[in-house]
Amino acid sequence: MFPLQHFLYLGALLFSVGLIIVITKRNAIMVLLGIELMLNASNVNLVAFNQLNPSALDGQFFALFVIIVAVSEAAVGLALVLRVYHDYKTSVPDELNELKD
Amino acid sequence: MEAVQSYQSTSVELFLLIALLLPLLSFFISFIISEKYSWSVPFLATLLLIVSLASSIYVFFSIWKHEPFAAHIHWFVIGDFHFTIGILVNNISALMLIVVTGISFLVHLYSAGYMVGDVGIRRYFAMLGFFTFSMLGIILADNLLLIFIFWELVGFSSYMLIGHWKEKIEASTAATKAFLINRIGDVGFLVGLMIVWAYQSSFNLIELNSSTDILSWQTAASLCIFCGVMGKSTQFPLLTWLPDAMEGPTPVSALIHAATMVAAGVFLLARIHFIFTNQALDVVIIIGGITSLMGALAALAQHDIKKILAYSTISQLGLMVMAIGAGAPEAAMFHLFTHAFFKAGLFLAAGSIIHSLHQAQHHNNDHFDVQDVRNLGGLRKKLPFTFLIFILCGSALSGLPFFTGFLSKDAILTALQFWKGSEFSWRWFMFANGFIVSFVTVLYTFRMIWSVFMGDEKKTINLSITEPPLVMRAPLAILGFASLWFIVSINPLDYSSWLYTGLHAGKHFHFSLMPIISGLWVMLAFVTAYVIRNKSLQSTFLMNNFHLDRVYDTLIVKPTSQLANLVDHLDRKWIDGFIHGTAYGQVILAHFTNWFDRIVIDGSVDGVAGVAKGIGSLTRSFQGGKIQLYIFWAIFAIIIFLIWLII
Amino acid sequence: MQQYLISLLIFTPLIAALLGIFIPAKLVPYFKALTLFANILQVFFLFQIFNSYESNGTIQLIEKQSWITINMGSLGILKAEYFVGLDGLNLPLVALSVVVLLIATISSWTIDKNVKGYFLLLLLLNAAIIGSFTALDFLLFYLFFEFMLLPMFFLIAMWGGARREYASIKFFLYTLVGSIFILIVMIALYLSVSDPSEPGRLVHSFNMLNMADSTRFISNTILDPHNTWMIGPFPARYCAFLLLFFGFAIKLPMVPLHTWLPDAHVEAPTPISVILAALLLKIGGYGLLRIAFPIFPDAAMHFSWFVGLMGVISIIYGGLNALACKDLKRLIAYSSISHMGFVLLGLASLTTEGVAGSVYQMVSHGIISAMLFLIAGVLYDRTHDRTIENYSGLSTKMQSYTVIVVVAFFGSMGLPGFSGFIAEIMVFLGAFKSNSVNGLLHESLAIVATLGLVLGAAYYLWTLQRMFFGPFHLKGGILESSIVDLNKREYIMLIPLVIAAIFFGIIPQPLMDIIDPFAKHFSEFVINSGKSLTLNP
Amino acid sequence: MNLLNFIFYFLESVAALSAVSMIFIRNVFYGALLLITCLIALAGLYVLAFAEFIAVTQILIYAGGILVVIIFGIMLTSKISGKPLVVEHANLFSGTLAGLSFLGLLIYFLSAQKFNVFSTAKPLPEASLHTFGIELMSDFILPFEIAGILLLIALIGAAVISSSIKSKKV
Amino acid sequence: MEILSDKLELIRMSISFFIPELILSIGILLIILIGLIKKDNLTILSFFSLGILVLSLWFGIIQIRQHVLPINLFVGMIRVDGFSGYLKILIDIGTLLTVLMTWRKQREQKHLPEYYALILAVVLGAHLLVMSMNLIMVFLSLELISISSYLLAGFSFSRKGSEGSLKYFLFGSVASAVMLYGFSLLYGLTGSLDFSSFMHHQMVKDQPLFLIGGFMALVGFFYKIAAAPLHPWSPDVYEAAPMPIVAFFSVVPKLAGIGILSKFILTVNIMGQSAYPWQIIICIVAILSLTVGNFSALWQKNVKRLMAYSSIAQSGFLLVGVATFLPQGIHYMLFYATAYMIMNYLVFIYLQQFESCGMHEISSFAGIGRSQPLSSLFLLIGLVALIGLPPTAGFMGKFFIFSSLWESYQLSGQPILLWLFIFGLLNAVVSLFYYLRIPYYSFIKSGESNIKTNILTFENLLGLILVIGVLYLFFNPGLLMGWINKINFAL
Repeated sequence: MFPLQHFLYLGALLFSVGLIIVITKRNAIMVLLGIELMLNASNVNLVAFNQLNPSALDGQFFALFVIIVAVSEAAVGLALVLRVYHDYKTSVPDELNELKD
Repeated sequence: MEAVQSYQSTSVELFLLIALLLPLLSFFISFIISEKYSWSVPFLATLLLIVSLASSIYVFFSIWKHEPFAAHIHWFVIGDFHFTIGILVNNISALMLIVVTGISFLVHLYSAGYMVGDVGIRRYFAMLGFFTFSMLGIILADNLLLIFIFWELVGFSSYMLIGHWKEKIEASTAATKAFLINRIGDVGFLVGLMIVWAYQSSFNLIELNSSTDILSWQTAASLCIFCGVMGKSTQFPLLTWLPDAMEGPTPVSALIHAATMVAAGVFLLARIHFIFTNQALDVVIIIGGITSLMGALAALAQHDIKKILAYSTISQLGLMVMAIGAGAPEAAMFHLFTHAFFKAGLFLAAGSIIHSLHQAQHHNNDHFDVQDVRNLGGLRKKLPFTFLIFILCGSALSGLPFFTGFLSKDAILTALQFWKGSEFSWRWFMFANGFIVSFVTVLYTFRMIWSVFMGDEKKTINLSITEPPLVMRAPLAILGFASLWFIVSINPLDYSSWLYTGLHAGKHFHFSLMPIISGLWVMLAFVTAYVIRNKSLQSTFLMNNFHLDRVYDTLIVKPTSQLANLVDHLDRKWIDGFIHGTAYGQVILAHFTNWFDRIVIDGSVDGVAGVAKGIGSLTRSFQGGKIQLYIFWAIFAIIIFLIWLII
Repeated sequence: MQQYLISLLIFTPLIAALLGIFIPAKLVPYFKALTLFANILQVFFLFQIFNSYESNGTIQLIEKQSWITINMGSLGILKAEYFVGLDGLNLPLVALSVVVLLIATISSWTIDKNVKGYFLLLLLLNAAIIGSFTALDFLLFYLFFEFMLLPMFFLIAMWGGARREYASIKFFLYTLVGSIFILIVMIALYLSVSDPSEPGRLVHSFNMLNMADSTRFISNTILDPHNTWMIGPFPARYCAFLLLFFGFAIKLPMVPLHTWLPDAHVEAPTPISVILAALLLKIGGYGLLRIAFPIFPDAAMHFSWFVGLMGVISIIYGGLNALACKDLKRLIAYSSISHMGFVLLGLASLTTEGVAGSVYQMVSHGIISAMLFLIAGVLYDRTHDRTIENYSGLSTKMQSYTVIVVVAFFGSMGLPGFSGFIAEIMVFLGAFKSNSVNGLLHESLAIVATLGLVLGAAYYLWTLQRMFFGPFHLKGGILESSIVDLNKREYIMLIPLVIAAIFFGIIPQPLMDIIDPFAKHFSEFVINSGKSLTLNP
Repeated sequence: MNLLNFIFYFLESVAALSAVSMIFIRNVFYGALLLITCLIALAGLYVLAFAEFIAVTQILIYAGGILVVIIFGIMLTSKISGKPLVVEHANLFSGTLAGLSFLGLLIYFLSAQKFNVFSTAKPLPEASLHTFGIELMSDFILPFEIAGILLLIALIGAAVISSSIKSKKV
Repeated sequence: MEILSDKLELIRMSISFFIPELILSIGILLIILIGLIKKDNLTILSFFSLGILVLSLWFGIIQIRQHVLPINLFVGMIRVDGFSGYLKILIDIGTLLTVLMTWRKQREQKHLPEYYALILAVVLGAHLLVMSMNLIMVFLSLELISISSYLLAGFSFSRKGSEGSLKYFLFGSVASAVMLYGFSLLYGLTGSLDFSSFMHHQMVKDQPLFLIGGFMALVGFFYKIAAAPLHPWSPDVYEAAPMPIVAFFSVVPKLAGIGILSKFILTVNIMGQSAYPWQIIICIVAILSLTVGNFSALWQKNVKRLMAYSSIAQSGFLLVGVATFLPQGIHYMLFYATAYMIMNYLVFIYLQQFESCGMHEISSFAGIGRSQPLSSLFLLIGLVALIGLPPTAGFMGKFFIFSSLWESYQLSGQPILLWLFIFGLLNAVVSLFYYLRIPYYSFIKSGESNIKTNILTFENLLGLILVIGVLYLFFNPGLLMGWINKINFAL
């Protein structure tokens, strides 16, 4: 068994990197990738934590469902990006500002 | 005051009520009667007043030198305290009853002639009736609260009557001023009431009188009530309204601003004399002294015939107040009585001059100020009757022997003489003041009569002037007659007659030299006046007067004052200025508070609204439409939260 | 019918409003008739009430129906009732309301814009006013209290003058803040008291009488007088009292929480100004007398100097402001502020005279201010201009009007013979006496307050002088032909008020008979229980 | 164990490096490829953590599914505009601040945390898949079904959203 | 494998308590099928989705009437209890109203079958969310709601629609990723996904990571109920979405979110033994939401954005009920939720009606008080209820919530509760400004409006029912509170 903390550090790193990407990248698809990273960060955690209680597979199942959700999100997200691209001719989220105060 | 025992006397009660309520009835009738029948108002009102006068006379004779009459009914109850409406008639009030109904009757009669053709005649008589009622209320009321109520009501009727010619801006201004200054005094009166209530829980004069020991609150209470007197009886410093009040119809000036209402203060002081402590009386006499001197001096400098009389009234009231302060309410009441008649006579006589001249002007289409003595002169030929009355009443005012004024002034001077004590003290100045005032009184009275009736005719020379009608002459005659000495005392040199003994049952002070001294003094003044008359003809009189006033001013009022001015000017510039100043100050303050209201309070409300909007614009500034910034702010908030939570 | 009189009083206008919904908006006269009919019915019920009322210091004609009962589990039972009754405090105010509302309806005869909406709102307002005066259940009171806001808001905002929107929003805002303060305390209060109606169970009721009984507080609750719960550095009960005080003081209105009033008055249509001044302001005073003081007697005693001081400030400040006003209605509005200061002063004295004067002042001011606003309305109806400077010498053209104005002005400045005098003198006597009786107010307060009388005289007389006396002329493009004297309808509105103002000034006994037992009981109760609570915390 | 350790750290550093470099690259396409690298490395780590099934799913679904879709997306969105695939950075400071503070916070507390071991029983590799299946159909039947509905909805939704593009084009 | 068969038996038995959700799931499938077959018959679609909702509601009511005790279903994945049952009923009613609102403009709504399917999917997710006892279920059902919502937000098929949709998606994904990370930490600390078992893990109660995980999990819920600081998506999304969807968003996901939030917060609080100030967190979030919602709304000109901020503020009020940490507070929160649902729909029904006349901006409402008095009046009542003035349900709801808050303050003495109490109530004053702007324009401002007056419309009928509801809940809250009180809120 590998040190649990290392998995967790990796998870934290992925999470933070995902966050940075989400906030900084001026491209919707890139943001999507960041979100995927963040989801995977949780997966790393879940799988790692599952090692603490190997008799049950809760964590792994959770990870599985997270992957499924990630798929759906990616599908929906891409569809939305395409739609926005069609409407606005851009995929830069910042440039979508018809809706604002 | 005497020990009081109330007894049931139905006839006295009945006649009292008649005397009291008929003027009120007159008020209602005059008020309600339709425009068409307005000619009947003077008759009805005068008729009612005759009946009232008759009842008063009956009451007077039943009460005078008998037991006082007292009766009351419950008015309302609060907690354990009963507020009552009651009547207390003793000698003082019985005398006042006569004075008020009598002069009121005469003025009604006179007004029937004087006010003929006036559009507001119904209102005029209504308010006269209401005034009489209120005045009687003050006289008869048995408790301070009731007195205060009528006190304010006479102020109200005075307001209405001064402003009777409402189209005249001066009249309405004067009315407002009169009421306001009175209100200031009344506020003091009210505070006095509060003090009395707080310590005695009763307003009843009899109950208040029953506690013999001097209590600490009495000084404060009596001084506060004296504030009311200052307002009503035009004492320094609340005296400026009275000259202005001369804008009202002249009969009103006679009734209200000479004979009765302004004397109500003196009456009140006499009635509640028992409350006053020695300290309070000292204040009273000082105020009275100042007032009398200022009034007298100011009267010297006037040109308007009614204003001369007004200042004279102020001066005489000051004398009465001095008498009160000297512990001689009976002397004050005595002078009040005599003054009421001769001053009313003077006013009505002045009114008849004005009336006649106005009518003459009306015929000739000539317009000049008929009240300005400089425009008049030599009228003794054209108005002999009026001249006679003027002489009679003026002599009484001057205090010439064989006139009532001499007796009553003697009483006051005697009282002052005893009050001042044998040791020299500030009191001596007051005593001297009495003499000075009586001296000056002669001067201005003489000057007035001289310039109106003697000499050559000036602007009136082309006018065909006739004596006023009989309804106006009759009251004049009565009043002129009432200025003679035998009305009050058989002995023309001894004031302690039937009237004086009725006012003061105990031992009288007598200073046998006083009639002689005062007689001589008056004669001296008379001579002086005559001498000065010549100077005045050389038109330096006014200037001399200025110098004289300046001397008095530096001696008495403000030694350090370098501004040598007429007392008249002093009056206007300083006191009026002060009152105006406070009025302006008030208005400025009012504008300031208004501004404060709008800018600061509203502003702070708007400011709160602004802050709300500010918060709103802050909270929505995160809402710029950029989704990544949204995410950042949300994450940022989460981090802040986490850091705060953990650390 | 006897036992449902109050309900009849409250629900008559509601039923009328309900009926009115189904009348088509075109039938304008029907709405007027309907409202008038409801008002007259109310007058009839009022007579019945006076018939069966006995002045003995108790609450009478009580109606009690359970309204909301909710089991709150461990917190006990929440119980709100339909609980109404009348005593010496609210009977005069209810009577005043009925009369003023009737007059307001008559005064509304000239409304021609959206008549249906107007009269329906007026009826709703009517019910809310009567309801808040009679409710003895806090929640019920609060319901009516807040329910006044919306009709009032719309009545000002839809039928008002030029700046009506600003004024109505301001009115709404201020009053809502006040009512939120009250709500805060109401929530805290009902959770702190228990009702003995169901022994063995913890019942939280909104019964105001119950709240005023210090033994009913559940021990260790925040507002329990025997508990010294502090909110910050202040005792919780003091905070609660102050919240209530400010809540009602906004309504009163007390300086410096008053600025909604001049605006609301200036912009509101005449009948609404009348109702606002004559009735709505009284609810502030009523709330203090009914709720704030009896429920927190200890805090009331502790803060009475403050209450009195604020009263005096209101008196002086309102008077000064009135002096500076150029608009007739604004002037009257400020005079209202000044006069309502007397209510505070009298109340703060906690003497029988002061409290009786306070209640008397509410009634008296109700009568006189109604008159004053009607007067302003009469002029406004004719010329659509209320600027004082634009008029001069009106008395020559409008003689009867001038007579009424003089009566109203002098009544308002507290001339003896008018009801205001009795009220004010009682307040003064009470306030001055307070120091020697219970030591709550310093004498100087009463003395300073007397300046209000001078100011009152000053601004009224100055107005009279400027507008009514002097030579007749008009400015500001007012047509001379528009200046005509009072008509019959205006007489009908004004004369009863004139008579009432004079009647209660000369013969105070009938009203005092009703108020007195209350005032006596109130002042004794607050002083006694306040003292006992302060002595044994 | 040494080898395994090496593999573990290797995979970990690959995942970490590829993730971090995603921040710095400016081409979306490379970003997608880096993500694949990262995900595959993660799959390897999952194997080491006894989660073979997850590892397989990860590769199949992510590498095989999602990323293909994403790359399609990249192609589609870049084709029309004709712009290069360069991605600018916005909010660089704030984003970095947020990410790094999160990272610091998490690392700090993760390192300080002692995790409890709840059961020491070793999983049986051969029975794992079997158990997985059974649990999926018993304990996790509801999530399983819901996941199905979720996918269906996502599918339909994505279809509707993209179909509207066509309909608009025509 | 006895255990397995036991489990299967349990699962089989669970089905009978799962009928509403089953109906919804089948409904989703069927409606897609119907949409494929009968694409043009829109009325059938609406009818069908109505039918499904009515059935679901019916069984939901039966369920809540029959089962007073909580029952765990699907091996502890979800639990049927009174609390969730009640929220499910509210959710169903809300959706019903949404469908009715859609019905009025079904011709304008493109892709109606998918639209209804997505709505039903949200309802299903909401049902599951409020019943969830397991983090997996929470995550899945939340995502079900979210993904369907992302799609629904774009159903106006306009530029703005797609923009709002994408923004919603991006924000929501990040929020759920954060939540998921929190879940993973919680799982690691407790070794269990069943969050009701957290309270058996006493040792975690004072560990900072537990706080971090718990808070990150809460972020997801805050996002779902649009509570500050996770609110910025909502104005943009609301502005972009069709009106029925806006109404739907402001009620259904919010109720589901607040349901799971109140369950979750009580478990992480571990019966008050947690070392961390969960109560204060909720209080602060409530205060923030009230502030942001009310104050930002002051500036709005667009009706939908206004209502978005309003719903943020209303989340704050709902959170006040949760912040009491008392069972009674939760009950009152349910009462307020009911009232909120009714008044919110009342407002939205009329906003939709007026929107169809081309009124998007507040200023365009000028003068409709004259031309459409009844509608404006009902709208006014709805807005007054949202302000929380008597005599409306909104007042009673706030009154109850703040009562329990006071009680909570009395019990705990936490000053923040007092601040929340005062601040929350005073917020009504702020809200007055913007809520009254619509009636202000419609009644007071005069404006051109040439809309024909028709009193007997479907909206007015629906509105009347809701108005009666709003008033009834004020005058007799005892009835509803009686039902709510029967709910045994315990974990």
